[in-house]
Amino acid sequence: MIQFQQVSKRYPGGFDAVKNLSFEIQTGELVFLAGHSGAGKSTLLKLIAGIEKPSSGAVLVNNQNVSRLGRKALPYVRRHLGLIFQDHKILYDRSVYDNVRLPLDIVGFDGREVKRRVLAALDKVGLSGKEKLNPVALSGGEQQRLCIARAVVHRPAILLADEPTANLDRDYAHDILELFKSFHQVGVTLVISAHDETLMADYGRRILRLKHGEFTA
Amino acid sequence: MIQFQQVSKRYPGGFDAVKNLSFEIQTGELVFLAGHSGAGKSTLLKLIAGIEKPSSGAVLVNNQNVSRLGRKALPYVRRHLGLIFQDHKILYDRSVYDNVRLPLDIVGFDGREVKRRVLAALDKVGLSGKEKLNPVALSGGEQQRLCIARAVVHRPAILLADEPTANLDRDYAHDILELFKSFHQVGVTLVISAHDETLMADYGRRILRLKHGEFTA
Amino acid sequence: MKHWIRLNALALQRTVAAMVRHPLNHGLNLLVIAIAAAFPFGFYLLLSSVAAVTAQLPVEPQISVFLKPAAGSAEIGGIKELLAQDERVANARFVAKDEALKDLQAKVGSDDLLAGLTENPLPDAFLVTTRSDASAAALDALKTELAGRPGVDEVQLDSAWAQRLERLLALGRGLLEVIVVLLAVALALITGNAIRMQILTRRDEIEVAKLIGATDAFIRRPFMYAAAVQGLIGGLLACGIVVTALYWLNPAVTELASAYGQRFALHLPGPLEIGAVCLVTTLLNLVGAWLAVWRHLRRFF
Amino acid sequence: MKHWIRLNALALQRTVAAMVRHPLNHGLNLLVIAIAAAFPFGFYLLLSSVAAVTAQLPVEPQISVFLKPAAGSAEIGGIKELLAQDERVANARFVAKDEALKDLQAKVGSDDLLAGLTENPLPDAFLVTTRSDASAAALDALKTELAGRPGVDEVQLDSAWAQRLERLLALGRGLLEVIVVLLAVALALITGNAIRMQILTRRDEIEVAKLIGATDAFIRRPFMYAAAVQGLIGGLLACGIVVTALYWLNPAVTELASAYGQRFALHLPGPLEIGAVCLVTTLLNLVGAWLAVWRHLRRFF
Ligand SMILES: Nc1ncnc2c1ncn2[C@@H]1O[C@H](COP(=O)(O)OP(=O)(O)OP(=O)(O)O)[C@@H](O)[C@H]1O
Ligand SMILES: Nc1ncnc2c1ncn2[C@@H]1O[C@H](COP(=O)(O)OP(=O)(O)OP(=O)(O)O)[C@@H](O)[C@H]1O
Ligand SMILES: [Mg+2]
Ligand SMILES: [Mg+2]
Repeated sequence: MIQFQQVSKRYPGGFDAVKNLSFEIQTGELVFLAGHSGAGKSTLLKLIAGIEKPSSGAVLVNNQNVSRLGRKALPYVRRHLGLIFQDHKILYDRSVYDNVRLPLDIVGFDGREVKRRVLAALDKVGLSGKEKLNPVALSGGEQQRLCIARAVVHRPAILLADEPTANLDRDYAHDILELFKSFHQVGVTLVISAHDETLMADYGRRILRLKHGEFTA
Repeated sequence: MIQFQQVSKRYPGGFDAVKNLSFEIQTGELVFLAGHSGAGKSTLLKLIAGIEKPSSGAVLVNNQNVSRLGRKALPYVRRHLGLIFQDHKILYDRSVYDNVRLPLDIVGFDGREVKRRVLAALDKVGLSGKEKLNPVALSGGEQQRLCIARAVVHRPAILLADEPTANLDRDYAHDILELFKSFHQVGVTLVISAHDETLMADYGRRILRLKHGEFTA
Repeated sequence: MKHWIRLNALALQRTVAAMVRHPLNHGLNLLVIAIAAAFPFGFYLLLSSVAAVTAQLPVEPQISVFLKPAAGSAEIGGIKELLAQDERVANARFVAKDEALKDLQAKVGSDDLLAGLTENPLPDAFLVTTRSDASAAALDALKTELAGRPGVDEVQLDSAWAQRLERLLALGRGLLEVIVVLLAVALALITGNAIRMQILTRRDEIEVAKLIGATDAFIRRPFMYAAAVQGLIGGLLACGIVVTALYWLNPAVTELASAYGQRFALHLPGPLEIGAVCLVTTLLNLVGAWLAVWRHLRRFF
Repeated sequence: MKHWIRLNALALQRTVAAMVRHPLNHGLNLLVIAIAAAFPFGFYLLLSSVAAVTAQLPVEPQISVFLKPAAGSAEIGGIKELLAQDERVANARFVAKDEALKDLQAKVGSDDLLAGLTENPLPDAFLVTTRSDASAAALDALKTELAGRPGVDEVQLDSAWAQRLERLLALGRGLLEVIVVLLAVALALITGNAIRMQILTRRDEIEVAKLIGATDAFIRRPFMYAAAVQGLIGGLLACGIVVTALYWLNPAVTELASAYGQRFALHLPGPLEIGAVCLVTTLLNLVGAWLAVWRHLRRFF
């Protein structure tokens, strides 16, 4: 599903965030991404989504070389992804409901289907009843759950989550990880970054450990 | 230093985020604020900074009733505070250096002093050498440390930190808490919210535990 | 196809909703666009009104043939026949001296100075309009020929009047060009600015949409609709301003013109002209929007 | 105080730096402001040029006294004396018939139609300008009195010409008012928009600054400087546009006027007028900026 072939990423300043990484993630796998702050976790996820282009090597998603795709083709690849950003990227000029419906609008779902899916997604993350609020009225943790709802509402084949539990207390974090597990069980491929290894340990899945842009054992 | 007198906060939607809280924080205290997501931690910190006004009761900072201060007076109170926001509020249109200097510009420090203080603050949070970068070039954890640098650069008497370690791995989190401890030692009053109680336990200070807007034992 | 229509309907619906939600900001923008469009349009109408009047005036070189007071009807008839046959002549008109006096009075503006005249001092004359393609040499030959006829007192080749009018109109057209260029630039910039402002207020939305799989067309669509609506309403408002101004000006202009013995009023714009103005403002807006969105989208993958 | 100066110097310095950093955006804004300001200014100069010419023309009611061809020098002298003494008369000028013919020829534009004249058909005349404060009844009495004098053929009370000119000028002034109002509105909106756009690009900065203790004055300062600089440069550019346009128009206008026997050129703006334009654009910009910042700041505590 996702394949890195000797991928390096050097940012404009000259800093190598990711160094010569090669690995493969199978369809339906659940992979954790661990590492210290600045290890390159976000960079790796951005490379998968085509938000950053590798300086060398190739990133394949569904056997398509993401880094080679043009402006026209890239959006259609991204529609198969669900992205949870570390900095949330919530839109504060519209309601919770309208934030979550965005991926459906882009694809062009019709009205009734949109409503059904959005409410279902909000329910899954424990935000039902808050759909009419403005996101500023949500607490930090609620905002993080809103991001998760937006990432899963269009039922993506791949879910990339960048520190989805950073702002959540342990109970909620476990709820969210259980939710991710349920996605895993219906065949979604998941890559989840987190700095809290204790959470990952509880789930005992494959863990990719990054240190200064390289894998450690 | 900080005094809550039967403070309640009802948000426009009718939700009571904080219910009838009374407590006092002495000058030079280090207080942790714990509680589940949505418990009212951020609301409590915003009430101290005058960003939200209480629906009833009084919030006193330095014996001034913050909720009664007008547009003219409030800025001068805020200059004694250092604020770390849960959503960072970093400015992406300027360098790391210019982000950190903002509080000094507002007060009107002169050039050399500005430079000295900014570099010292960046050094304290482990960002020296990155001052010329744009904040987008920082990882999530680095951005969080940038926020801390901005909050302490003007040496506030009170530091209000909303989940300052959410995006940090354990090692960095401890470094930051050590930094806060050093502020505590020079007499700064600190209120730090966090959902990770294990961190607080390590430091064994006073902990205010919130649950649905009320204190629990 | 159905999907594409739904996407477009949604975009249009949101555009209108946004306008209704922020009536002040959008209204002010529309007003600026309308004002910028009203000026060249109004000036164009003014010029075309004047041009319509001057079209009735001779623009081709004219020859005045003044007859001797003693010229009899036989001589006059001879000249008339000659002029009717000559291929260099487009049109010849006999102006009796009474008619000439009336013309002169109208030209001078009132009967002030001529009131002292006891008898008509003007001669009978032929006013000959030559073909506009006749060469200067041919006209000179015609002049000499006419001067030799019996009963003719003097022949004048007169193209000064025509030249002056031409110059005046050319000046007006030059001015129109300057105004049109200046205000077209201003209009493009203003509409571009309005769209840039909308982009700024929605830059987060654009970024997120791009990141989660929106095509450039999807992002561009609402801005294009906003621009089209803005251009159309702006154009209509511009026409409204112009029509109001003309209604307000016309009585004064008519009165003034009639004082000079002219029947003249400024044209009101016809549906074709209104359509053209709306088309131009809409197109300018669309171009501005396209450029603004393009400039913004370039930054993202 | 020193502190205040430092804050202001910093704000100004950043304003200029921002302009230099985004020359295109700021340049385009300046151009729009300049164009909007250039129109009323140019039209005002045009009108004041015309007004200067018309000031030389008689605006007071005029009486024309046409003499009989047979009137002798004694009779003429008598009338002259009478007119010199009459207190209703501001000025009386004797126009010999040769002079009158020359005037008429100049008015008609060329010697076309008059060329056929064998002798001067015009009478001698007095052109009498009355005091502008004389009542209509007094003028009528004067007219009757003059008509009774020996040697006088006809007396005409003529204020039509003056009225017409007055009307033309009034029309021009009315038009100027409309243009000034329209473009002042446009200018205020455009500058307000420019500032609103700057606010939008810096809304995050404003929010953060407000949260960490900036006063409203601190936040407003850079926008006010930007507005002032923008207004000043916009005003200067507007003057530049107008001067260029006048330089370009003036030869044609002069040539045209001289063809009609008039000496006339459009005034170039003086330093005082340029200063006034810059002052107005700067003030308008400052007001627009103040309003835009105020509207934005209201949202925050
Ligand atoms: N756009 C950029 N330009 C330059 N350097 C960058 C850019 N983005 C990231 N970096 C650098 O690359 C390194 C890795 O960044 P990345 O965001 O991948 O870290 P991370 O593992 O996600 O850390 P965190 O846990 O703090 O989010 C960091 O040191 C950062 O400074
Ligand atoms: N502006 C607002 N309008 C309406 N409701 C609000 C507003 N801000 C917060 N709330 C509500 O108040 C409750 C408490 O919010 P608060 O941000 O204080 O929680 P928190 O303890 O900081 O949670 P977290 O750990 O998730 O950040 C939440 O349920 C939230 O929905
Ligand atoms: Mg990261
Ligand atoms: Mg919070």
